[in-house]
Amino acid sequence: MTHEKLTMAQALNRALRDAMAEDPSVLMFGEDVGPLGGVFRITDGLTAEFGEERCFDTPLAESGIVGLAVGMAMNGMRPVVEMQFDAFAYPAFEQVVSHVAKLRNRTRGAVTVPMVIRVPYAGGIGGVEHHCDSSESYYAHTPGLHVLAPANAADAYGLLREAIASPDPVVFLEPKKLYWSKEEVDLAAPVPGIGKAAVVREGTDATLIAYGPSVPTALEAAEVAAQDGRSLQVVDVRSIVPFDDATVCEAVRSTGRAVVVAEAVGFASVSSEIVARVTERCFHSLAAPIRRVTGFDIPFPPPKLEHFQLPGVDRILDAVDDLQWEDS
Amino acid sequence: MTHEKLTMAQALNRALRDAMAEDPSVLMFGEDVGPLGGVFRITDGLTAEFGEERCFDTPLAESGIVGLAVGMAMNGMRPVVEMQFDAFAYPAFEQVVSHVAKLRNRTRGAVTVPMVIRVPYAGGIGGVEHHCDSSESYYAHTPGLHVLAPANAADAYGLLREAIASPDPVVFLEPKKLYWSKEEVDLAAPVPGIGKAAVVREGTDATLIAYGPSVPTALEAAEVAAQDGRSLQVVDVRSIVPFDDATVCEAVRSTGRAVVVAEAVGFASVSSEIVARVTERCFHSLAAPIRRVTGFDIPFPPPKLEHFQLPGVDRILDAVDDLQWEDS
Amino acid sequence: MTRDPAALLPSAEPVMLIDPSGAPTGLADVPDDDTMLAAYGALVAARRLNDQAYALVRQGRLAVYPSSHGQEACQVAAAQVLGADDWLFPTYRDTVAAVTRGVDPVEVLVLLKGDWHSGYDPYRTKVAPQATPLATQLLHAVGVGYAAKLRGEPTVVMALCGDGATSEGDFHEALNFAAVFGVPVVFFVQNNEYAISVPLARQSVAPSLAHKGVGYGVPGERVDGNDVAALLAVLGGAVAKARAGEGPQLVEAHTYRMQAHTNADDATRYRQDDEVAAWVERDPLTRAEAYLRGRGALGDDQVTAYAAEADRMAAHVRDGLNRDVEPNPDDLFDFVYARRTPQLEEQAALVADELSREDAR
Amino acid sequence: MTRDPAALLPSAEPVMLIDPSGAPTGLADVPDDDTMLAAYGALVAARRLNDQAYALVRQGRLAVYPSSHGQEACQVAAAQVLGADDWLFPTYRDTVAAVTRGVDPVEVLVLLKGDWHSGYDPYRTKVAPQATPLATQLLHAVGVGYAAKLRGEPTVVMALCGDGATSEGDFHEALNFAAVFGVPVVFFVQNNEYAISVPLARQSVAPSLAHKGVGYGVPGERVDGNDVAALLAVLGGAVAKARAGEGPQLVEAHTYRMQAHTNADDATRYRQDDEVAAWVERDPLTRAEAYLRGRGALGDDQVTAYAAEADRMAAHVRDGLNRDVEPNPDDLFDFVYARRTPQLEEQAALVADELSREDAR
Ligand SMILES: Cc1ncc(C[n+]2csc(CCOP(=O)(O)OP(=O)(O)O)c2C)c(N)n1
Ligand SMILES: Cc1ncc(C[n+]2csc(CCOP(=O)(O)OP(=O)(O)O)c2C)c(N)n1
Ligand SMILES: [Mg+2]
Ligand SMILES: [Mg+2]
Repeated sequence: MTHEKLTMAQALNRALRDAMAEDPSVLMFGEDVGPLGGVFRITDGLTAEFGEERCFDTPLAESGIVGLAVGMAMNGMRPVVEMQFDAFAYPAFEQVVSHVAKLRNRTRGAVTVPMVIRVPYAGGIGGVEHHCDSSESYYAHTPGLHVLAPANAADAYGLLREAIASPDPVVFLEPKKLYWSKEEVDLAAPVPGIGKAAVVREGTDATLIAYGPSVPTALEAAEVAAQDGRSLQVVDVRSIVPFDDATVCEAVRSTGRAVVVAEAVGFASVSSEIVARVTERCFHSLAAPIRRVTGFDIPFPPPKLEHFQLPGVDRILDAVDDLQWEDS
Repeated sequence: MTHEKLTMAQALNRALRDAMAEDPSVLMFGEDVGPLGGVFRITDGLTAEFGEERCFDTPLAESGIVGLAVGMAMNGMRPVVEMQFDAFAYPAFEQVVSHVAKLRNRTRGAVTVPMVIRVPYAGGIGGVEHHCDSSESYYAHTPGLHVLAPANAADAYGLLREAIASPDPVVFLEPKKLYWSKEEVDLAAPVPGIGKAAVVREGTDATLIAYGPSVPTALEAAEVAAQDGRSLQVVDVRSIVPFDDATVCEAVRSTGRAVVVAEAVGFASVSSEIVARVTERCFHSLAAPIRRVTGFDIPFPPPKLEHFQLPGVDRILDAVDDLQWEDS
Repeated sequence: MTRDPAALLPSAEPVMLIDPSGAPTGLADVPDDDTMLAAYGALVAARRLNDQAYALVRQGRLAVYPSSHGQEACQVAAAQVLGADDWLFPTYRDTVAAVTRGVDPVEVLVLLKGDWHSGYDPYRTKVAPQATPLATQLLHAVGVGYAAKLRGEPTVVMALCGDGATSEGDFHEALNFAAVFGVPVVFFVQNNEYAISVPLARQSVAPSLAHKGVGYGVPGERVDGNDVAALLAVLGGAVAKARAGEGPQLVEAHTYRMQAHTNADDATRYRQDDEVAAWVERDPLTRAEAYLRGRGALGDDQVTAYAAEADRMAAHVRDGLNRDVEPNPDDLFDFVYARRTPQLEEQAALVADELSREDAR
Repeated sequence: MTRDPAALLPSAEPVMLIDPSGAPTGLADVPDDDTMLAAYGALVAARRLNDQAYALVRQGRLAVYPSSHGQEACQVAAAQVLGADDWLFPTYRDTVAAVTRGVDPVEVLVLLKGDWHSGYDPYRTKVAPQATPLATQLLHAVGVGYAAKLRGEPTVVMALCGDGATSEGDFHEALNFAAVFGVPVVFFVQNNEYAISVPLARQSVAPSLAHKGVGYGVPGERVDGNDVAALLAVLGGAVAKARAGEGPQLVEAHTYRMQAHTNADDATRYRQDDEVAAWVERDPLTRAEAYLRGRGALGDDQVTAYAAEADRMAAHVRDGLNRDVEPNPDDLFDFVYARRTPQLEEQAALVADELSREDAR
């Protein structure tokens, strides 16, 4: 019996525990991930279960954390590190871009850095500045990294296990606002795998393309639209890099209309990429240009204003309404 | 008589000199920018002319350089800092993203950080790893920054003067491979201004959209195409942020076909954004999807292989050929 | 390489001028009674502010509050040793320092109330916006100080950070830049033994954090962080040296965070109650009070008067935070740049349109 | 806070065992003749390699070369004090260290020839890829050492950087992490007085760079960087301490970069010829030779034999670098990930198609 009701936070914790139990080279470290169990409790109990040498607190320095992980990965370990919040990963940017992403390539595959950088990310929790950034575009633009963003507990478990097992470095983006949503999870279910998107709701009129924190919002929008007689398909990208062109394009071709939904600032982002690549591939199947519903091109707002920034059901449905239904 | 034959490097040097002469609050600092004049000699002679307090070397620490500039800008100065090479700006990423870009917004305009971060950038000079990154997408995705990339000496002069005069922080990307190309420059010519693209070649069949190091390549491609009887228009974006939708869209509407040319990795990049936003705005004017000719999604290659990565005339013309001429 | 290492080393023990019982240690003169009374008054207000803010979190008026309960002496002294033209660079935990320097507490708490990222004009009181990304503000402090130095102004900058923040690369770069350029900055580390859950022993194995100055040619000093007299003396001395052209100074205060990291934190996961209890008797407020009472410089009447003053401040804070501000979406777009870009105009119009349609519904 | 500051402070003067004339200083025993002869042989090879690489730049076979002329003793000693299971982390300037440890010089120079980013298998010789982004590799060194320590392996890691690199935040974080986790890393700073054009005085005003250890609880030591005997002794001692569980060690060698930063640099813009001339008489190679000759441990025959050996190596380097490698565009796509992504497959096909059409033309 492997079905259990778990929050995403619990599913992530379970993934770490199972991976650490299976493979002694898997280590977990970062700020406050030891006795405290992480500020979001994702690492709860790991130090108690596996000891201080397998799950430990580091000095407070993100470049140090990632750089240490690089060296450990070079020397036989599979480190998983936690960046405490999205914006606090920026001090590690040079290590990520110039080393994590490049070491395999630099050495023609001689040196590999199998490691996972876990980042609690994005908004929707009323967090103050620097605690709500959607930073996926920085990583997705950097070749050599895999970039994953689960949208539910089952994927969180499966994708984190895959990420830890991967021979390549993975930036693993955990939507903070979904940490506490509970669902039935089958831990033994086979995982579609890195690089696979999923059609999470069938529909015929238009396709919503989303990932991470925006998937539940897209599903909610589809539900509302259904009541208005419009059938919206929802695709969960899951794996931002590598991107699943096949699944996404097939979906868009089937409806001829699409809206990309993402919390991040829109300019030069993953959502720009999705619009560009899907348009390049599906141009003649499109009845209307693909619309984007994203964060505005502004710093993430303070708590009292964040609802304006987050793509909501209304904005999504407005964009769907704009898909030139009369012309078609 | 203000017409002079100048290289882009000389034009930049002149812009710094003129700005420093006019405004005593303009300072220049960074690594090796003092007596050496910078590894590309952009700051040549400034220490001699303005003294050690106006143009000086700092300790070797990029976060330090940008953070120092933030503080100086908070306290009445207009610092211009040099990051020695594109990839060596990454240690400053947190300062750029979390402070340079955000301080005005954070304080409702009370604190401004008028500063310029000069970044010699992109490839084409046979540089080894970490010396050839096209990092514009990281900055363009970050609200609060202006991002400029000149493609000729005249714009280099004019835009750098504008950048220094701007009340907002500017990331100023200097295409290394164009540093030494000489042209006639009229230093007194009015500057179109931040936020303005320019049609640098008229054409009727398709539009090439480029910026920085890719503009001369696009112009060359247009020249070759003209010999084959195809008339290509070339738009120089100049100002990546803010982006000149009006000029770019008008150009694309006039031809109905477009190719975006950029050296940077294509995924989740400025070129994705250009495709996405122009398609959103000009969908029904387009005879074919907008194509991209960009760097591949790989770390910048070693010198002997870099020609594969750089968008060249052939790849641009192939993309133009792919714009479904038969269907139209 | 200009500095003699012996001149850079801090004292073996933190400087203490008044012991926990309130008695002078005799190590050096305690500041005069007026100075001590001013400090005492600020301490009373500070404690009241910490308590009030904590209560406001429970009432849902503040999202969260990083209390400086136990560390008030550090923050009061950091503010009080500065002159009008000096600058203070506080962190998220340094509400008390900002308020002591004159920022309206209601404005300081705007960040944690969630109306905006920062609620005060930094130029009015020369208090920089509270910094959250750790240690980053130390570099800004150096920049502010260097700009002033280049213009020949006598500004000194007081730059605050915690023990945990000393591990960040920016701490290193800030001390080094300040030292190389001879910038008048006092780097003041409030070592409160923890960075959230991580104890000092996992942060550093240096003899002390003040010893970090040696590697930059910056003199270090250690001070009892719960002795406001010692703090005024040591920080005041550091400011004087910086102002006199002796370059940056590093001061480490040994103190303790009596409450959890913030209200969102559960301190029982990483420390024992008896550890906390041991610090109660070192309370900065009772120590200052005992000293002043011992000298006869403070009586019940004055104690009551200070408390009443603090209550008025607390009432002002409650009033301010209980006032709901109507969020204005235009604010989202108006401060990103000096002028809205065409893109921001479009996006602001989109929001306005959405809202007007909502109103119409 | 466990360390006594006195135990961390470096000596006031750099350790020197052989003076510039070749005479023992008597400060401590010079390593035995076999060790010194091995070092001498490596120095001869190192100088020859620097000269050869420099010539190959002029001939256009290398894009650029950051020469370690004048610093060879540092690099030879750094490699020779290590055991087979230890690791070496070199920078762009440490070609000699990598070669002394056994990497084929032709493979080391692949980076600067431009065929690929790194030309050797780091695991074969336990030499990490040469690092360009300054100080970043120090953290990797700590990670390699910590992984070994967790597995109970006796590995020591020798991590190299320059004086300029000590200003980077990563230097700070690496020393601190190593100290807190007690990782057996020897941080070895080759202080050659310049970071490109920037002299040490603008980089740091610390008493010495070795003093930076104090702030981390890491013992510092200073050594004459042109005295291979002192380097073998001090670095050897540091490796022994690290291996014995005493945690990380910091060693600063005082040396000088005799040539420009690279061939692309113009050193006359920032330093005087007479400054360079003063260092000629401190040459590490002539000093070692004079010492060994003085002891009768080295004669003309052996000098000739070492030189001949170095010439063979140089010929091998010339041969290797004169061989043109046909660039293979598949290489661009094959090492980004363990397997090509679908996107990379598409992009590789595009290049292949372009090339086949080019061939067809
Ligand atoms: C760069 C960065 N990383 C992580 C955090 C998250 N964080 C906030 S406070 C804190 C602990 C700071 O400890 P310390 O410097 O000792 O200050 P204290 O909270 O004790 O006053 C952490 C890890 C942050 N704000 N910035
Ligand atoms: C992060 C980073 N910033 C800047 C550079 C450019 N750069 C290369 S070498 C160098 C000087 C390094 O000086 P030092 O550490 O003393 O080493 P040396 O070259 O003297 O051996 C600089 C600034 C770099 N490689 N990495
Ligand atoms: Mg603390
Ligand atoms: Mg150097």
